[in-house]
Amino acid sequence: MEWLGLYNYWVFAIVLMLGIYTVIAKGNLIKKLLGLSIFQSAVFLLYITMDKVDGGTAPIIEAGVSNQVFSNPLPQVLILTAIVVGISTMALGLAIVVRIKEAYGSIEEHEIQAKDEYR
Amino acid sequence: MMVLFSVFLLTLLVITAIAIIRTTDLFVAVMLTGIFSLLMASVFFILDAADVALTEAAVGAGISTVLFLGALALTGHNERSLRPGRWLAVPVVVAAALIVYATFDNPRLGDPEAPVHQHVAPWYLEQTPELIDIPNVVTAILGSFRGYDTLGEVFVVLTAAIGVMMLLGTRHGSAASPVRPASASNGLRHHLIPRVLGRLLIPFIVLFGLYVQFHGEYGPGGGFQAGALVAAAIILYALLEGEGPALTVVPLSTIAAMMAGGALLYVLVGLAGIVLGGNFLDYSVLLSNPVSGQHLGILLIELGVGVTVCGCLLSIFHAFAARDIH
Amino acid sequence: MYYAASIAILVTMALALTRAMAGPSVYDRVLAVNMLGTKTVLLLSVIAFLYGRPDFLDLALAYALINFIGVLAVLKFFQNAAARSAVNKSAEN
Amino acid sequence: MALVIDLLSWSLLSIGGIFILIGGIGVLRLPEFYTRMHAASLTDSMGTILILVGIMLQSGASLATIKLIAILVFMLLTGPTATYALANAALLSGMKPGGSAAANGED
Repeated sequence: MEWLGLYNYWVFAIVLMLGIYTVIAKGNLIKKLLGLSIFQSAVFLLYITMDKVDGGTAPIIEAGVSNQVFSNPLPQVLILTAIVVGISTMALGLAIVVRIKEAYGSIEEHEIQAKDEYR
Repeated sequence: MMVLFSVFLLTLLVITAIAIIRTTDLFVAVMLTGIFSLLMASVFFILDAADVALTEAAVGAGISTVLFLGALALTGHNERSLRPGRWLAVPVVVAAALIVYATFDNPRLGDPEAPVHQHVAPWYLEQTPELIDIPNVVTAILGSFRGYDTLGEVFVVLTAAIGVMMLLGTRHGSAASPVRPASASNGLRHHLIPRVLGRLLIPFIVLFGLYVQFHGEYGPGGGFQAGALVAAAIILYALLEGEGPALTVVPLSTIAAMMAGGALLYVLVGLAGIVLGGNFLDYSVLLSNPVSGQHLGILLIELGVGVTVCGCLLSIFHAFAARDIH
Repeated sequence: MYYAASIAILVTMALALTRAMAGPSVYDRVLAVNMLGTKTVLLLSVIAFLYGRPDFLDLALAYALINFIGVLAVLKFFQNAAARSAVNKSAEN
Repeated sequence: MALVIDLLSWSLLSIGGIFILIGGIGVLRLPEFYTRMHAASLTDSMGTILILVGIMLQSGASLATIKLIAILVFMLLTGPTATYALANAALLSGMKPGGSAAANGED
């Protein structure tokens, strides 16, 4: 059952690469942003995987209970803020895509490039 | 047993990710992203990260779907892939295999001897009851020990929101505001049942947001989650009644004041530390008792975070919603 | 017994996910997403008790409150899309 | 007494689990959208009630029970409303209930 302890990392690797593949191989700009958000989630998963301690519980100290084992709070802090930052930067990306659509009439990479060459 | 649950959920996660990539209808992709977020939150919760799961819930369940759909409404939702670029899968698969190969040197899940658990984390867990004396260690680190970090993150959110406003806030001149479909501005007014229920829910969501905000020192929660929840409540109002009424309730000037005011409150708390003879963001000097000073400092900066996040998410939503249909 | 309930919930999540991917109509997918949302609420409540930390029910409560927004956003998206195509048609004529 | 409560809550939890499972199978197997929606919404409500009440019996009189009641109330309000909204949208878009399965795609 040793592999169970590594399964999270494997999922991280696969999801990370699925995200990268979407960003580099797909031509649609919104699809690229979705790929970016998958990529981002993979990184979140890696950090949260690292925080787990066997027999531990979430790092919120219960009153009157001693000898509790806590999971690592530090990765949680980093990812907590990263999620909110992630959605704001995603919104920025979407805003840029909306402006590209208005300027070029398309959000497909090859059509935008074709228009640029034509100019 | 819980490990098996997380393995099952992670497998579903991979399947969802593959489905997101394979579909050519972007609307379907956005729906699947919603599922992805739900699965992610469950996995976070199983891995003991209650605060993170709450954040994912507050952001992923409502706001990110609304934003993506808002963008899709402006750009169209069919993907026309002329350039498949499938050969790119080869280097990607190779890289994935390399990462998987590298994981065999990783400490297994839950290993208490892993390097991550040896450095500063035990110190935080030991010192929090003494120095700050609040139960939620995550909030203690977020607000006090690593206050600089959080200040930076708040300003990143603020900057991103300002960027969205600059990109989408401008009117394009000659188009002379094409006729907006009447229903677009009216929201879902003629759907009576959702409207009644939504009006019933909004106060509870706001109340729950305030609970999450001020209970964040004792349970999962804090400014980031609360800001997203309150923003979700107001976005719900905007969906039901239209953007106009929502802007009457929370005008753009108020939203701008919230965005700037929250960040300013954070910085001012930090500066107050300097004025009172401590370091920047050192809350111990705020009151005569250092521990109460920490309590006050964390309460104030969490409030600042919550107000800024709420304002930023609302301004982003309105920027997309107000964009004329071209 | 918590385990039995959570296994049932997990299996149902997998079934709903299959429906979300198979479609065929967009409404089927929205239905599946909604169903997954309610299942997540139940799963989170059950796990909170499995871990013996009932104070974490806040999470399930958050989902119970805001899952609704997603469905409404979809509804509005369809409605606006229909309205927009109507406007475009009348503009062409 | 404790045993009775335990037995009751266990049976509620398992029956709730069965309901949920049936709903999941129904969503996957039934032939067209409205029948699937029927399977999803009914079992959703019933399973939610059973499972949450089952947990409530375990937690006894505590803050957790109040939260569970809140979750139950909100779920019972939002679930059927979401289903209604969805059915309404599907009907307005021209999808006919009871139509041939082929018209709605898939076997």
